[in-house]
Amino acid sequence: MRLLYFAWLKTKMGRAEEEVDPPAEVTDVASLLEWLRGRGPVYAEALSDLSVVRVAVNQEYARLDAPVNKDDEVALFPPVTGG
Amino acid sequence: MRLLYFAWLKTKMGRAEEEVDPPAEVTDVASLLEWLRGRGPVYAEALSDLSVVRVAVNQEYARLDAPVNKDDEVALFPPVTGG
Amino acid sequence: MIKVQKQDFDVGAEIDALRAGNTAIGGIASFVGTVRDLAGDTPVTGMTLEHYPGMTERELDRIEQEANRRWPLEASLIIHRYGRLELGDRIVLVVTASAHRQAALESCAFLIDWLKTKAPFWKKEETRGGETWVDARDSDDAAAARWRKD
Amino acid sequence: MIKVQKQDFDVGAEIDALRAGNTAIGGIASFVGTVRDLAGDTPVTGMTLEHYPGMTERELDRIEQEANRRWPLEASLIIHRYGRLELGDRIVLVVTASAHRQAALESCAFLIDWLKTKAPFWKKEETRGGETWVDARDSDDAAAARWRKD
Repeated sequence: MRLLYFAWLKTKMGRAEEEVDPPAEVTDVASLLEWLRGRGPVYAEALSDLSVVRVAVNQEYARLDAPVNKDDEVALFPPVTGG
Repeated sequence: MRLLYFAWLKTKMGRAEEEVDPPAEVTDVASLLEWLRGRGPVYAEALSDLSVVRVAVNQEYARLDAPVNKDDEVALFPPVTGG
Repeated sequence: MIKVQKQDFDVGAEIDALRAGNTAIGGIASFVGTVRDLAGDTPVTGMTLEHYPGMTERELDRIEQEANRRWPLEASLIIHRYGRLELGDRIVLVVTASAHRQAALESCAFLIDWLKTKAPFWKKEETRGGETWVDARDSDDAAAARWRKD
Repeated sequence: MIKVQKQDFDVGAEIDALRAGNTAIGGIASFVGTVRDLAGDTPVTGMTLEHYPGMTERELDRIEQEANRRWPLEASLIIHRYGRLELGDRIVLVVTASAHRQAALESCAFLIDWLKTKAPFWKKEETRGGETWVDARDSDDAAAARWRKD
């Protein structure tokens, strides 16, 4: 699974992307985020307030119950501020 | 008093402007229009439906009760259609 | 700024001139009206715009001042042409610039709606049947009425 | 049409290209967003726009399609820049063209409001205190919510 980070999430994570291999329990966005937060203090802090984190799965906005699997591109980013 | 006509009022009147010298009873827009309608069939016909005639006195929109006097520029025209 | 002119205008150049050097501007809204090929169901091949020189400028000035009273604008511009126009020709340009986009968007819509029912211009359309003066439309009055304040 | 690009754009040329030869168009509305010198009370000296290549184009496409479903448009265009921008630089252009002005004006406002809460762009502003990622604004959510259909 390919993870992408944008804006301050990229800054906090210290990287723009990474490949991860989540365990079988990770089946949707919610369980993916939970698993990521358990990976260490940097993840836990960056993902501490989910109200300011948006998720896209394969370049489409996704809710917490959206399914994810190992071939997906999952992006985490703050609310958008373009225009 | 200088009268100006625009759009189909100009066409119907057969002229773009004229100088008139109304009698003393003509004191406001309403009495001016009444006097004009009495000047002949062309005026009577052009001014038969006042719902489609707008009046400006000295280049400002004027109501029927607005005063007019002999030095004024009075314009008669249909509702505007620019833009 | 208002301009009443026979000649065409360059939308990009007008916008650039209007905002020149003003970095307080965050949004610029504009509207361009053009001569279209249909009036209702009737094919149109061109038109002539008549206006009332003097009163036109006064009314456009007044309309622009009203927009500046209602919204915090950094700059505004109305250009309206008169004379003979071909299909596709530009007729009118309204530009408004503000720190914030809502002020720019709303005041631009206000200006074109308001102008359509106030500024002394009259369109004469050329159709197969000859030339006809365009009737004022109720929908234009309704659009302008949205902005009325009692 | 949508374009996501680093380079600047020419508003007049883009509008001309969009309406080229289409005499069914009677009104063209546009909005240009520019880099302003203040973020609230904080002086800003420039900014960088980050985006999510691929998803950006998909979202802009979707937004444009939605506008075309809601209004009878003859043409529409969204250009959004990314990368480093100076004060006064153009950021975004939205253009909509229709037979009737209300469709053009409303869809233009819709596109910029909707884009601001959907398209994956993020602004990092340069201030005296350093670079800061801009927070999303409630007023933008409110502006977009006006257009929501249930």
